[in-house]
Amino acid sequence: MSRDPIFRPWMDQLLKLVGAGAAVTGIYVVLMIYFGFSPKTISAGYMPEQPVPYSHALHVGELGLDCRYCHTTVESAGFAAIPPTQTCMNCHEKIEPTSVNLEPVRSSFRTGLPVRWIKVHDLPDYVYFNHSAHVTRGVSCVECHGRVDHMEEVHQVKPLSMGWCLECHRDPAPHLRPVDKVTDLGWGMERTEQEKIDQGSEIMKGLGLYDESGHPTTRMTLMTNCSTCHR
Amino acid sequence: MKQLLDKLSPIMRPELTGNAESPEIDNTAYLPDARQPLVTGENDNTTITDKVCQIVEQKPTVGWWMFFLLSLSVLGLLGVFIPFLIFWGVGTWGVNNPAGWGYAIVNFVFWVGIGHAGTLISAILFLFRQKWRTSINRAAEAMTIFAVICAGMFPGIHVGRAWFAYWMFPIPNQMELWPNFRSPLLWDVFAVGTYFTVSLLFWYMGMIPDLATLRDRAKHSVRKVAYGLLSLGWTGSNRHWHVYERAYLLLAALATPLVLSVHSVVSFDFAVSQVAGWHTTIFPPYFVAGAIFSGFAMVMTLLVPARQLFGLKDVITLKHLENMNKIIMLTGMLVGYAYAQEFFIAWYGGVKVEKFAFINRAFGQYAWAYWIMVSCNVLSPQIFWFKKMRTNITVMFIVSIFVNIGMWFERFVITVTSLANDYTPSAWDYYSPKLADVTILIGAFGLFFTLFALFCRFLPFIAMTEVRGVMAEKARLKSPPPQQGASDSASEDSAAGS
Amino acid sequence: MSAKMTNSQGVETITAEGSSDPRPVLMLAEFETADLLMEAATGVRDQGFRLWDCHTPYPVHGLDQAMGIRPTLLPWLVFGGGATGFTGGLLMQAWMNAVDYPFLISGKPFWSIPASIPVAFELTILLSAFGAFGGMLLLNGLPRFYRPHFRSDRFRRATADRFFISIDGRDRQFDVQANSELLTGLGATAVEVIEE
Amino acid sequence: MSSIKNKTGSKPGQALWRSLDEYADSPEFRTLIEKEFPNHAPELFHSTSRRHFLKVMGASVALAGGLAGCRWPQQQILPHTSRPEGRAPGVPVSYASCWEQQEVAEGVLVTSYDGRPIRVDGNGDHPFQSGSATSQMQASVLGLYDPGRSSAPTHRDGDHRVSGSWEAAAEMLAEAGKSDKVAVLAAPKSSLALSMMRKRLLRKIPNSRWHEWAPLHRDSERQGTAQLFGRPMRPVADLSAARVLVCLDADPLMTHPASLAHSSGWASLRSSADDDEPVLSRVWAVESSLSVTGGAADVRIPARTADIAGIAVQLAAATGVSLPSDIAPIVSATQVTDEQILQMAADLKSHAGNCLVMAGDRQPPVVHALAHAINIGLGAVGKTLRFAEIENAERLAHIDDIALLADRIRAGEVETLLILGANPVYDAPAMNESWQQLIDRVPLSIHLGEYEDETAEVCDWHLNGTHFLEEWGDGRSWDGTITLRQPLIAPLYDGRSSIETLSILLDEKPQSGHDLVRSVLESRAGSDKDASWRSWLHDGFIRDSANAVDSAPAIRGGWGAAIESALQVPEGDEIVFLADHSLFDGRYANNGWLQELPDPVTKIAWDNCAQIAPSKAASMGIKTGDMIRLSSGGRELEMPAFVLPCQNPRTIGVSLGYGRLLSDRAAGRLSRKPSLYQIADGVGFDSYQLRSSEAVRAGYAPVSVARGSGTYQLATTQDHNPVRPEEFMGDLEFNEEQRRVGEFARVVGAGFTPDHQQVAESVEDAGPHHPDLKSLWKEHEYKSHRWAMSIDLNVCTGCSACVVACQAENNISVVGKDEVAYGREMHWMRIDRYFSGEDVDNPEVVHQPLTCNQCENAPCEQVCPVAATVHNEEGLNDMVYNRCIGTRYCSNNCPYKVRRFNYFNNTKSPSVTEKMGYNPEVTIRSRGVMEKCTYCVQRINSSKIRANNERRKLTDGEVLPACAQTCPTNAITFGDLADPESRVTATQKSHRSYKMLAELNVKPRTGYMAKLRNRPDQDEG
Repeated sequence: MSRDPIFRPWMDQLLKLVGAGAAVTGIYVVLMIYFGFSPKTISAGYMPEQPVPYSHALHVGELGLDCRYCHTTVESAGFAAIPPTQTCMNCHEKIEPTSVNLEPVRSSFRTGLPVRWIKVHDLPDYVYFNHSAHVTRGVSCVECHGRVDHMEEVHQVKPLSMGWCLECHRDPAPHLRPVDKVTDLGWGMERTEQEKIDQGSEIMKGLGLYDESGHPTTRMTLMTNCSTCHR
Repeated sequence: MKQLLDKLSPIMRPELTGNAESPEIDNTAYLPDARQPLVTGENDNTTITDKVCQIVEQKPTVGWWMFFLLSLSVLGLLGVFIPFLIFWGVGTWGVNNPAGWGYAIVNFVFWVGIGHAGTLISAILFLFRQKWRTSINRAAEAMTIFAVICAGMFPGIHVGRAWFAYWMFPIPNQMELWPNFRSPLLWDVFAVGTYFTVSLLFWYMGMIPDLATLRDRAKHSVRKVAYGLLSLGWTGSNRHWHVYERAYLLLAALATPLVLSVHSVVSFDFAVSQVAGWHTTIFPPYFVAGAIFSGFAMVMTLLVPARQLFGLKDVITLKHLENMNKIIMLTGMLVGYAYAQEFFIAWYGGVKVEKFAFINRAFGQYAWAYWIMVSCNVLSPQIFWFKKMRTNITVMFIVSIFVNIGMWFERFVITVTSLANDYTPSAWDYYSPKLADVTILIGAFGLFFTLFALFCRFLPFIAMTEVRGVMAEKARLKSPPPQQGASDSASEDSAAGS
Repeated sequence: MSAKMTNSQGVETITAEGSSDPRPVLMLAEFETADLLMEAATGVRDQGFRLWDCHTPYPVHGLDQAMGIRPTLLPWLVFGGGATGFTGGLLMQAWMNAVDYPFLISGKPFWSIPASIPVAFELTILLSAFGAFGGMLLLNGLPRFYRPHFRSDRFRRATADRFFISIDGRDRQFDVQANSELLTGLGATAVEVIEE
Repeated sequence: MSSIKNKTGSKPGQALWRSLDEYADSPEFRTLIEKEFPNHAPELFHSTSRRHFLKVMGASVALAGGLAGCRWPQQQILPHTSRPEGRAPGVPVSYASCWEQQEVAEGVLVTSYDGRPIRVDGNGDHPFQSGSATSQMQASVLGLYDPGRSSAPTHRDGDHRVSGSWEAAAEMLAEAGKSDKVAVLAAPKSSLALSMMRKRLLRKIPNSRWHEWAPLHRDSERQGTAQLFGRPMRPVADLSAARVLVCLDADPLMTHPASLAHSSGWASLRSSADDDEPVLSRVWAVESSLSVTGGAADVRIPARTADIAGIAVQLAAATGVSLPSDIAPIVSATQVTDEQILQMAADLKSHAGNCLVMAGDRQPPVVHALAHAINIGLGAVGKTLRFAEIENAERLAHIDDIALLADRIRAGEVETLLILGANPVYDAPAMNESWQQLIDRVPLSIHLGEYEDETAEVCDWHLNGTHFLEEWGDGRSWDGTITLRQPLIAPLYDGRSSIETLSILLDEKPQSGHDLVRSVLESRAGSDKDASWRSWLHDGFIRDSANAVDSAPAIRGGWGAAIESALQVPEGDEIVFLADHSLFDGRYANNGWLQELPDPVTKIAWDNCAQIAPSKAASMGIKTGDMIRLSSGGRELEMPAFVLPCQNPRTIGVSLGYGRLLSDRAAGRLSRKPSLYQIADGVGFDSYQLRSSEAVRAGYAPVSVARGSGTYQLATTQDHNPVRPEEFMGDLEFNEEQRRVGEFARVVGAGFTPDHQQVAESVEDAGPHHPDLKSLWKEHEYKSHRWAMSIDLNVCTGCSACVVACQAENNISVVGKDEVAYGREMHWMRIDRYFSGEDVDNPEVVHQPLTCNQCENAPCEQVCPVAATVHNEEGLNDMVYNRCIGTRYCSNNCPYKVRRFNYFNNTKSPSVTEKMGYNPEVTIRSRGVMEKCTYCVQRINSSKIRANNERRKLTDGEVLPACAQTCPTNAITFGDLADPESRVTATQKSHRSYKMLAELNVKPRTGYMAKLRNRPDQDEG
């Protein structure tokens, strides 16, 4: 006696294909989540539109203003203060006094209402980053903010993710430079990795993060302790 | 009980062909020169296959629907209260400071415990060549899976921020943080996860040939396809059987230490901590014994009605039930010994705080729970000393219920009493559950029974293949062999036993 | 629907519809009991067939010897899985907790074997189990949903209460005439040929 | 937000404008703790930029675009238009100001963060006090941001209240100023500016009169000194010299207005028990209800408040004070034995000069007279006590003053009643008719206050007042030092201070508070007025401005005349009305921190209760939580009983300040603020209803106690079940507790000159005996700082200032009565209060502050599956909120049970103002997260960063946790064990030092120093 088999030969092939397809999709989805949600994708490149099209490229890059001219508190305080309107007007009362772009600034100066800047480098609230603690140790602005002196509009370059912070907190040496060069964003670009490390190691010793023989000290381990950034 | 079931049977049971209405046959008597059959009545491959398959093939009966819908509605409680819990926070539970753990953990341990009998019956009894397992292992394994599902639910919802529970898995992430492998909770994640996966494989693999049977009997095309897919194109080829049996043996060999490890690890949640009353080296064996104890009790609770309702009296025979009762009594006494031992050590160890912890258990603010536990777990199984009792359906059913209750309270006593009065008296408090605790406790049973109902309905309730194997021997053993031959034949038959 | 005809020896031939030149791909012989099958299997083996098989509703004890099946290498797969699990487990923990981001926890050492045993153990079991299950599928070539056997209605009972011997059409000694005689001789109650 | 902008007004608001707005943005941002980041992956390719990524996975542009779009809410930065000198964003600044209670000002240092005051601490430079603060001072900052404060003037319109504007109010006031027959009912203030305004008012308006009323005052002290010296004087005590201190119903360490000075003085002497020539003081407390001083006392003698006069007489006689001959001292009624009194007297005499007797403000004037007679007789004056002159000596006693006002109202002599901060409808005894009726009789009644309270309800006008952090002002500290008050923030609700309001009433051109204060102090300025004004503001006080002291006040003859009457006391039970340790007289009722603060004595939060002695309760079959009916002089009140060991069996103690009714209850009254902000509403029981004028005069009232109906749930943070041991625990638990208390809070009996060796031994013996603690592995060695704390039980009074300080510093949320009752209070620091001893009516009390011990082998860490709590290299037990998933396992495994879990989202929707109060240095915890004491790691870190920036080492004492900073008795020492010179190293080496639960080998960093109790039987020889 005969019967109909439930499945035909070709179905086996089909099922194999379906299986393979499912596997591929699975991998694809995983990769998407893996990279799609990475801070490198979500955060890096964030460039909100500011009320005033202030160009760092012009002021810092070309006119050569020092970062600290505006961000005065960066060496003394946790926040690198956004300059008060006064600071802008110091020059712009004379320079470009009629520019349309500068209207928000002038009106702020008239009314006393602040300019509403949009925060670009925006860390989560449970992270306590202190500018002075980094700048006075020889971590340059460029390490986190990139070549702001080349930016027409400021945007986020680094992911500012925890993993990214740890990179440096685990091995600061290559990221350090003499304190007086901190705001010189272009400084030492030509150095080789090895030079960076050597130079950094010296600074590390100065900071007591390395002992004389160049081995990390306890203060170094402290830098990866939770309470260093989270309270 | 029995009478009640008999009355119910007509509506509950599908119209079975063959000798479904078989009477209760006592195959528990000891025969000096032969072995009691493991399958009673006039059964052969054909009838067995029919009996088992009909459960699945018949239209669902009123009884099944009643049972299923009831379980489903109870399951609804979970549907309501878990979102409620996630939305408002674990404060909707009764947990507080100092009792940071309450029903959730109690239920977790309880269900994991239940989940032990299945794999134990399948794996350990398999390795020990206990052929009487064949009739009950399928249902027991199913029970395991469902129990572990219930258990697995709790750690997930008991944490304060369930949406971050995945941090317990070592997944690469932007924080470059990893879980803390020193934490018993993490061991739990791996142990229970592994246990669930392996039990699932073990269960499914055992079912493949039976699914093939269902496939070949299937009339309805959907069923044809479904069972066709599930049975992976099994043809009963002996070359396949050869690999299959080896694989099954190895899985059993792996599952056995696994079973023991899982509840040991669960017990570490308590033993590794330093709360007086938790910090005890006796916990791993004690918990394992308890788990087997409660597991068998739950199997009993499920099988006694099932064999009646599905007309499987002569497959799941009195002998099976009696054996299980023996194990329940044994493990019950093991647990009792552990209780006693805890007190002895507390006294002998001379740590005042621990001494207090145990005296407080028995006579403190939670004494009531303690004595419920003792009477259910230690006293009630003692009745099985009498053969009359351990072969009495009603009695064994009631006892099994008692044991379930008792074992839930064991976990309650361990978890709550130790926390509520620990080191600093100023923090002492009384833990009492809130509505959400109770509803989720009940809801978990809803989940369990719903799954079990579906299992009875759609999957082979008995491992037919294995029963056939057992009967093959029965056929061969028709003529009583020489005395010592019994044991030989036992050993040599064994391979076919699965 | 497939066509069906019976030849002189009472050997049924089942032909798949739509096959241009139907060739026999499989011969099925049905036996009443396991014992009959066992003898028949020995017979077939002695004839020196290669591509043949027995089909039983439950693993029949001793049939392997009767068919002369060589032991499987499954255990090695399982062992491989286990070994991977154990070493992988230990290494993972060591790397994550002691190398990549060491935390000072309860004043305990960053790395100690005892704390790592449970996880390593569970992973051992897990991967061994995968080895066992996956190996079984692999070695048995499962899942494979279509087989010529399923064209035979008799063969339904192979998973319930009947015993079959199947000879593959590609076997060197395959010959409808001779083989069917052989099998009936060995006590087959019925012989079928599947054509495609 | 905009609402705030309007409220803060334009001009003065400018400076804080920015901070307000920026801050208002951040809380949404804070809630992201809950959202956090999605699970990011570590980079796979280096330099993966968004563009690069899109290249890599071309197919997913859309998706990636979508992802890139999903970003947490944007945050704005609003810089100043021109930044004030020396103000850097995010850098806290401190300003000196003053806080006042009971007519006594305390200098405070207020920490302001971007223009928002967030902390109030003591002003260490102030001549009369240390840098510490009371719980009420600490909590005052929350009062500033209380959204329940009244936010605009309102006036009655028919039977409605409509909210008006200050413009309208100003017109009304100006009108009122023109009428004569003005009466002012003011809460007494020590402010010079206010008294100047008073004088101006009385001068300008002929028939006007100035009345003062405070429910809790020190009139009997004024009268007592008046009896003795002919004029009221203020006794300024110096406890640092009082080797024997006898408190007759006095509570110098807590409810006394100079408690801070007293505490530090008492503690400094107490600590000299550790010197090379050890000296241990002894405190005798004779009191009816357990006070904080009583708890700290070496000998505590329960007695009826009424009987203490008799005891005082006996004591005076025994110490050789010449009394009118016809007085036969009678103390038969008291259960105080003559021996005890003679012992006291002997002690006093043997320490003549270094002793002090203090009388409480509940005692009749004559007791004060007697006390000071004793002091003078024993030569205490000049050593432990000095008598200072005080202003407006002619002032009537409050109760007479307010009675007079009532009469004048009835006589129709008051057309305009201006109430400045007083709340008679709630807290004044009725004068034949209720104060509601009395005020209704007045044609125009005006109320100025921070809250639209019971009195505001019935007044024609309510004017919203200022919080002390919003106003200019001044005050005099207990010794009279002039202390200045400057605003830290522009009035949030545009309120006006009392002096400004009066100026509106009196002047054509109203003056600002600044000008008024400055004008009244001008006379004291040196040549350069601006310079001295600036220096005063900087210091917060004016040097050498204390009141004159009469070194040898002459005792007036016949002062003892009143003794006879004082001894005529009724028999039977009495009720005494206590200043609440948190709410004082009820003024802080709407302050969540103080409401939730467990009472130092009863450990009850969110309620007051009738304290009743165990024996009394037992005889009546009353349990804690049972309602009892108290009837006194025809007044009745049902309250929950609280069985309190140490309570005198024939005294019922009831604290005042509860049962407030602030929410909109008047029919059709306009509601501007949801009454959910009126947290005080209906909390506890209004015990003022029982307090008659006689009670106010006598300090107690006869009462009859009966069983009430039903029971009541009291929320306690300790002994979560009823307190009386036999009730809440079987003997089993009770004995166990007693056993452990001995180990946890070790108490050593010692004499006046304790023997270090002997003390060390008994401290050792008190601990559990355990095998020496070994480690199975090489333990981690800490090469950096090793932060540690030690807590000296010998000086801890349990005042709970540290608890509130911690709450303020660490943004600890308030959870409310129900959750507290459920055992879910969030305080990181708790103070365990233990009773020990046989006599359940008068056991000994010991307080043990308990917070995270920062164990080196912290049991909490190993059990956390996600490493959310780990150790750092300085030995701190870090708690990482944003990593916590809330398994609560750590809390289970903590033997001290000091971890706190957010069972609900306690910070879900804080009002805009509440958000301003948060400390931005500490993360706000979300729901489902564990939290605990961190040794104020934020302070440690900022100090370290500061030091490192300056390339220098941290100095000892530079880092101070909030609790240590505020402790009035300096019981808490904090520092670095790695520094052999640090104070904490010394204290942990001390012979009194021990570790709690050390037997578990958890190696706690926090150490305790055993309490020494100078019991009479310990006297050597």
